[in-house]
Amino acid sequence: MSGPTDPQANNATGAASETGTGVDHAHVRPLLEDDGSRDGPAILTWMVGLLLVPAGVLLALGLRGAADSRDPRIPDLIAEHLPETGVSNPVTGVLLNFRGYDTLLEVAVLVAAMVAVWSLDRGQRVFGLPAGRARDEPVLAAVLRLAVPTAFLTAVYLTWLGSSEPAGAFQAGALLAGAGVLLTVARVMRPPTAAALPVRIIAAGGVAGFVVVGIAVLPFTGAFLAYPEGWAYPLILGLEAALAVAVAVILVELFVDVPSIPAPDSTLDTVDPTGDPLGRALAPDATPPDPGAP
Amino acid sequence: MTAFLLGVAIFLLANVAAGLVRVIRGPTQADRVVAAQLFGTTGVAILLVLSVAMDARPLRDVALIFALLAVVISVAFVKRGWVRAPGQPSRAEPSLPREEP
Amino acid sequence: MTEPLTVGFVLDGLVALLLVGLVFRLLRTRHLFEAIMLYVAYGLTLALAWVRLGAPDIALAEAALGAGVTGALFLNAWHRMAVRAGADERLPMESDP
Amino acid sequence: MSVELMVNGLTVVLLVIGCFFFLAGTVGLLRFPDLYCRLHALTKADALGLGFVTAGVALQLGAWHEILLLAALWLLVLSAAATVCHILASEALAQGVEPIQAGAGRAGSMDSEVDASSAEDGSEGGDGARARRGVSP
Repeated sequence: MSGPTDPQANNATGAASETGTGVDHAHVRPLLEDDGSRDGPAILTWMVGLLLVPAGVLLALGLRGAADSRDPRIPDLIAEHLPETGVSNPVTGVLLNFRGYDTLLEVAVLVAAMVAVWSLDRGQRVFGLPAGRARDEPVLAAVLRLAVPTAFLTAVYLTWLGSSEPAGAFQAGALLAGAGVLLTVARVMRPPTAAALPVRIIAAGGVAGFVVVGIAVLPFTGAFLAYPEGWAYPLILGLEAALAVAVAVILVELFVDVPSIPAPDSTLDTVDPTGDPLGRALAPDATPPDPGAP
Repeated sequence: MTAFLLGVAIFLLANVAAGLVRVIRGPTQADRVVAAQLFGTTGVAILLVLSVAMDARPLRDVALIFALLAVVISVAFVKRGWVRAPGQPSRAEPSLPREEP
Repeated sequence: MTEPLTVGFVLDGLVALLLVGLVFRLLRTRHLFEAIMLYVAYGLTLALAWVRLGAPDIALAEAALGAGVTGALFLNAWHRMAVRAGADERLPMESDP
Repeated sequence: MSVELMVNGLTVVLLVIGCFFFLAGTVGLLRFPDLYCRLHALTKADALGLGFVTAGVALQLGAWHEILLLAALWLLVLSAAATVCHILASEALAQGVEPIQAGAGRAGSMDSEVDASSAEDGSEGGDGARARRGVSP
């Protein structure tokens, strides 16, 4: 609808320099203004859309081919061996028994993501305020008292349900994480960062549990993650519980550990439109960009 | 009965699709959040109706998750996302009087 | 599943149309806040699509992640960008020891 | 046989009433002039509509623990909707979003925020007019 020489963007910049907010951010500002009238260049969207059509057709053809070439014995094989997995939900049976490696690596990826976000931490915390602020908002506090215990109960239920019906540890973990995010933004809870030892222990608990169980069953069955007969159900349930808690803690940490907001006049983290934003931000003695510079 | 229940689900989904116009048109951020909230409530209704129509009990678990988490976005928005974008009237200075073109 | 074929087909078609329409608007808009809200709506619609495909466990995960965690993460990032661009900072900050 | 027919009929009636309230909520969301009115339409009408839908669905289930779960679900949505309405409205008021008041000369304003910003930078008259056209076709 509007090109790069957007009169509104220029106008907003002028307004900002009048109010004295300082740094020129004309490239960010149009994205944040709240009139919803600016659309991206239409031609780009249409090009992307047109590119996606053949991709979709190819995908559909591929799926069709895959459906034709799929080994018809697999569903029967799973159904036949399902009693050995210790659970009656085939998805859980495949994920935690037949293909435990997959799940182990999935959780490892989540832990790696948490470490990556944590490494961006610059010592300032977004959610650093003391807890207890929700008392200022009795209505919000009341609904939290209702919703958060319900979410916790539902998460336990989903974890347990995963052995027999469609549900499981990841779903429960995501739900717990939602409750944790709610508590965090409502400032009831002051979540520790990933630097805290308990957080690290719990987050690693999912992977560690998998590895420990996998090695512990080695003497009995001779294979990594091959559960001994009769032990499959309790082992899977325990692993699921550890997974749920680990996923929840990791997801909340992803929310908590995002690099915090710089103070508006901070030289750290100031985007310099003319230079490399990253290099600028990391340089310890970077000078603030001159607002008057072109 | 099943056809009727599915018809109800179609009606509710069309309702949501119409409500999404508010997300696109705004004009304030809060209006967009309210429209997203509509999706939470109506989604619960759709899932409940579908759980009977498709005879699938797990859908009621999905509805429970919708209900529990519908509030997260709104609270996160009020507590976290609602910043005054540059150029918007501020708390201190009330919005300018409207001028008819 | 003993539902009449045509009514179910209309419902599935509506879900699919809604998904495509949401994605189209998501790609077209340059308004970030609108995009975040559309993404949340997209996650919920996708959960409905998984339900119709008979995968309620994936619908559970999609609803919990799309509606709860990812939307809040994006709002967080949006807040950060807005503050950087000079909007009012509403939350006082505190440095970690 | 007759009991089943009655239960089904009651379900149909409850679901139709629920659909009506959902429709009312959506119409309010689209047509009401400002944020406060829209919040009112959405959180009240939709919660009530969900109540009717829940009752209709509960009739079809019959097992008491399922009905208990549905009742808890509705109460949860009800309290969540009320809370969301409250915190959004109070925060909007604190942020200076002005409610439209009857007889204050703003009755025609469908998109007060757009109009306010258009008065500020003077370049949005076209978009504001387009939005208004969209509201009242």
